[in-house]
Amino acid sequence: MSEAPALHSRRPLTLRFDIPISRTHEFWDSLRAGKFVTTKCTKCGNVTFPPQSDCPRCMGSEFEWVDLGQDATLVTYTQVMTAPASFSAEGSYTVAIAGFRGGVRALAWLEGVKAEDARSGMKLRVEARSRPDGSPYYVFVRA
Amino acid sequence: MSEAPALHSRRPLTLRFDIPISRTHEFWDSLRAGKFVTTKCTKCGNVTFPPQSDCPRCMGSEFEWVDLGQDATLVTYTQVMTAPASFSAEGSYTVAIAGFRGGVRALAWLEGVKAEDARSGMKLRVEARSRPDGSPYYVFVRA
Amino acid sequence: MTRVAVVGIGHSRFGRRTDVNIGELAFESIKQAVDDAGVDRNDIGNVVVGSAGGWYEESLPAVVVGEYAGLSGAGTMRVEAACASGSAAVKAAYNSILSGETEVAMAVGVEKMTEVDTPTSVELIGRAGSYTWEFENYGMTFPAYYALYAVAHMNEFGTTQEDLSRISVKAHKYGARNPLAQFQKEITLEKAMRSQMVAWPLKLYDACPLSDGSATVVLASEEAAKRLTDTPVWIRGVGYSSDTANLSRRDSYVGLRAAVDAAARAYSMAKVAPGDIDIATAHDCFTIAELMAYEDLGFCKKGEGAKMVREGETELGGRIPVNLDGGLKAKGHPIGATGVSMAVEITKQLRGEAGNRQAPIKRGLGLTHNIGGTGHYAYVTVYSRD
Amino acid sequence: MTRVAVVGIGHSRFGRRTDVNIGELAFESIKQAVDDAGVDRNDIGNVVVGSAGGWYEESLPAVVVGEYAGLSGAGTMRVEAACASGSAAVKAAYNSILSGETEVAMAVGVEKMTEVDTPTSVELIGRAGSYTWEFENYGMTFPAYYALYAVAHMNEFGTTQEDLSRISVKAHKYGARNPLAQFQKEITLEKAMRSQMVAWPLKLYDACPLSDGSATVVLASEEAAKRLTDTPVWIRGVGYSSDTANLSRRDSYVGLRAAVDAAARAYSMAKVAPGDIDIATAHDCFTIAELMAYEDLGFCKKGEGAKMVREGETELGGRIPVNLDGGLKAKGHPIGATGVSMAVEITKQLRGEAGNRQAPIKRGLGLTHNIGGTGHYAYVTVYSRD
Ligand SMILES: [Zn+2]
Ligand SMILES: [Zn+2]
Repeated sequence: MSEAPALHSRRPLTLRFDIPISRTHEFWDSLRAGKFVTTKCTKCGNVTFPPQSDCPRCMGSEFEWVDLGQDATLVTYTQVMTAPASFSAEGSYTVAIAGFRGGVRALAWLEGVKAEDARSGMKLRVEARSRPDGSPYYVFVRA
Repeated sequence: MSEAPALHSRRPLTLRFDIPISRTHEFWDSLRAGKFVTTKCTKCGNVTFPPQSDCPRCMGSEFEWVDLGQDATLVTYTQVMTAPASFSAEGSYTVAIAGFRGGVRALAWLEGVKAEDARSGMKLRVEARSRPDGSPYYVFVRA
Repeated sequence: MTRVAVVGIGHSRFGRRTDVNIGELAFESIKQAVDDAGVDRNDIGNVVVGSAGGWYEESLPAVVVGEYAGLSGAGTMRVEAACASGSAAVKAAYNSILSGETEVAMAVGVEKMTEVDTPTSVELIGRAGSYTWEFENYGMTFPAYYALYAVAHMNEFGTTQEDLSRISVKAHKYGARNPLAQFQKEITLEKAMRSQMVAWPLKLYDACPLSDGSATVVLASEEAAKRLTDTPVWIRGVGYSSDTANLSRRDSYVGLRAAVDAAARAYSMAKVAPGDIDIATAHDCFTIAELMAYEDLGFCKKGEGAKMVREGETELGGRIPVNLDGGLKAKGHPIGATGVSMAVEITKQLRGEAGNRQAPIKRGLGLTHNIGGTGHYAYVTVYSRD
Repeated sequence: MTRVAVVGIGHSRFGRRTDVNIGELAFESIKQAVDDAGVDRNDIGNVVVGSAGGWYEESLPAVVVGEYAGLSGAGTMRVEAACASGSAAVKAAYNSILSGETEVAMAVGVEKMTEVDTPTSVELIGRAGSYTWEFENYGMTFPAYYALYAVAHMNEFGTTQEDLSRISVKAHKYGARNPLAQFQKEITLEKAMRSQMVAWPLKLYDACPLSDGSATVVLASEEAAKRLTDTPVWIRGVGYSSDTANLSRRDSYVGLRAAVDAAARAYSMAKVAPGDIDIATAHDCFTIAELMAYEDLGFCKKGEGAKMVREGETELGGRIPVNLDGGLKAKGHPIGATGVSMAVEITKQLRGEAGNRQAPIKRGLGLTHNIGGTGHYAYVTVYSRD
């Protein structure tokens, strides 16, 4: 089908967000130091991941940071073959959801494992990484 | 106030739209030829601007093109001093709504007239312009 | 309290509609629905527009569509429940009648996804989860989210890639009977199985396409419905629920809790059981989603979805035919239009107007199952001929 | 049919809230509203989120906010009616109670406009009209749209720039009494008059700022309200209307037809007249908008808005006090939050809890006037103590 007549907009819209992390920047600070931490409500003891400065269970707003350790167990996984525009330089990547002791889970890349070779229940370790610009993120690797 | 900690997204989202004009491209074609036309419903005679291939009055979908002529009368106006991001290169511009014979109105830049010097009821003429890339648009000028 | 009926339906052709802008596209189904209902537009007190937006130029679509179709002046708003925006629009229109606000209301679902390029569409959909925790660093896509469910389901219940491909074959089989579908060609199991992997183990033929399209329903109170039509289709049960934005926080990955909740509410309100349903649409944005829907809706037990597929129970002639319009897979999935499109299809089926894809209607009951995101939203609605 | 009351209110601080993300910001008002209502979150059957979005990272805000505040599982959807999104959320929550769907519902309005830079915010707002015909080639901004009305009003009725500046001075006067307002400092007429021109003849001090903020109301059926609170504030009249996306198609430029329609419907439903209102909020995204609101709401005749300003009739102590919370101008205008914020303010006023900005309450009637876009949407709501 030949392309139909169109008005090709000459007004591109570019959005780049500055997302506030004042309440939970300790997570990223700890990650830089190699620790994987999250929030625990001081009122009801609820531990959440991602970290939240307010408790979704009791609505309390006092919390402490707890260390989740490095050990995690693979729950489910996939491998992205068709990436979004802003990840076009990343090639194909495996993504996993893994659980920590205490029950909370996190989603991250699973480095060095193709999805076909992954198995649910596989023992993993969470590790800190940083982008060329220094910004921190975390990945799972085989334990 | 110093900037609070933020996650500065590294994933800019850029949107640029291709807007279909199959049904009404004759408007832009005519404009290139210096004519300012719009649609008239063949069923109920309703003339609309902007042009529509379906009639908002009787819901008929048959229409013909009618020439609105060049003459227009200034209804209201303003001058944009703080422009949106995608117009940052345009400086300040006067915008007008003006009426054509038969009653339809259009919004466009009013060239060569500062808002302070404009007067409602002023006689205007609509003229075709084109961007450096050749895309057509229209402006009002003093008659 | 009054009952509410669908009294008019309209549906555009779905597909890559580079021939129309958002107003023109919405008009196609609005015009049909107004004609079908035989209603004066001035009597429509409320026009609810379901659209997710972002991939087309207009940011106030309800207003743009209203102007184009001569509906300016009606009460209006846009609703968004991701891929269930259309069902949210139907529900909002339904509520506005039940609450006595108006006798006649309209729900329009419309989306134009092809005004940006494909990687940008993939990006926009991928961002619709937990942006900060699952997109910014990990570039999740929609196929990838559903693949996490597919893998868990396969691991727990032995569901296979072939089972999923069979659902795709079924979609195309019925899409070929729907003149408004994006894909109207049957496919072989082999073709589905051999298609390109997009998020392992989901392939191109496990995934619905990017689509443009619109669908519209006109709803009316009992009194107005009796005046307007001899074939009202009643909304008998509306169930809806929601779940977390972060997939890492979900209870399980073998079903959608929000869908189970929404179904329970809809069945309870309609006082019907899953086995009473003559015809259903299920939200098959991915084949695994349709398979989980069978289970979440109670059409079979958890884990037995693949068995239903293998035994053809959701085919025309099977125990509960599902997606005889081709589903999202073959009909197309213009995000905001899909829920309304489902309402249109079930209305056609219950009216007996579905032609060569008509299901046998015994109890006069139909169901729509419409999921927003990856179970972020769920809307289940039960329709009835009586 | 039951009546519906506001039984709980919450309101974040408005302003440049770079200290919180969208979930944290919404939580601030949700928590207050839940506490104020004394309601169990499990009893809230429907959570409607009003947010225009685009300037913050999350594209399914209803789900993100629900997860953060422990509301996942409730029915939910996002509604958008541009700058009237908050009022549309209140109306949708109200409808869900009237329709018997739930006894208790919540409307959350939330917006984060400062995660992108200012030119990008200006761009996003400017695009919210008719993109193709008024933005793509002409770069319209929101101040420019309202300036077209201001010029017409000045030309027809002799309204002056000074009249408009007086409205700004009034906004700041009462903003200084609102600890949650973005600007809490009084200003002089001279300062307003000398501020930078943004779209002739509108100046910086004619315009509301870009803001972050959230507001929440909990609504309940008559029966639930009586159980939950001794100070219910009843929703007595809900009026809404819409107009064209293209400004070139409007009937006139000296008032908003949609606002006039919405007001007529709200007054008629509530069986009250403009003169019965003790306290109102008017949508003063620009000073000219507040002035036209006086006229469109029938507080004075068309063309006499400036006279009301000059004579102080909308000040505290005047005939009909308007925007004693500082209005959008001084309180701030986080798009989706504004309509809910208005509902919160009127509830406070009718409860007698507005402190040093408390209006005298004689008939127990308050009104909110919330405009989406430049009159693209209008929502007018009448609240009552009895
Ligand atoms: Zn807690
Ligand atoms: Zn006509």
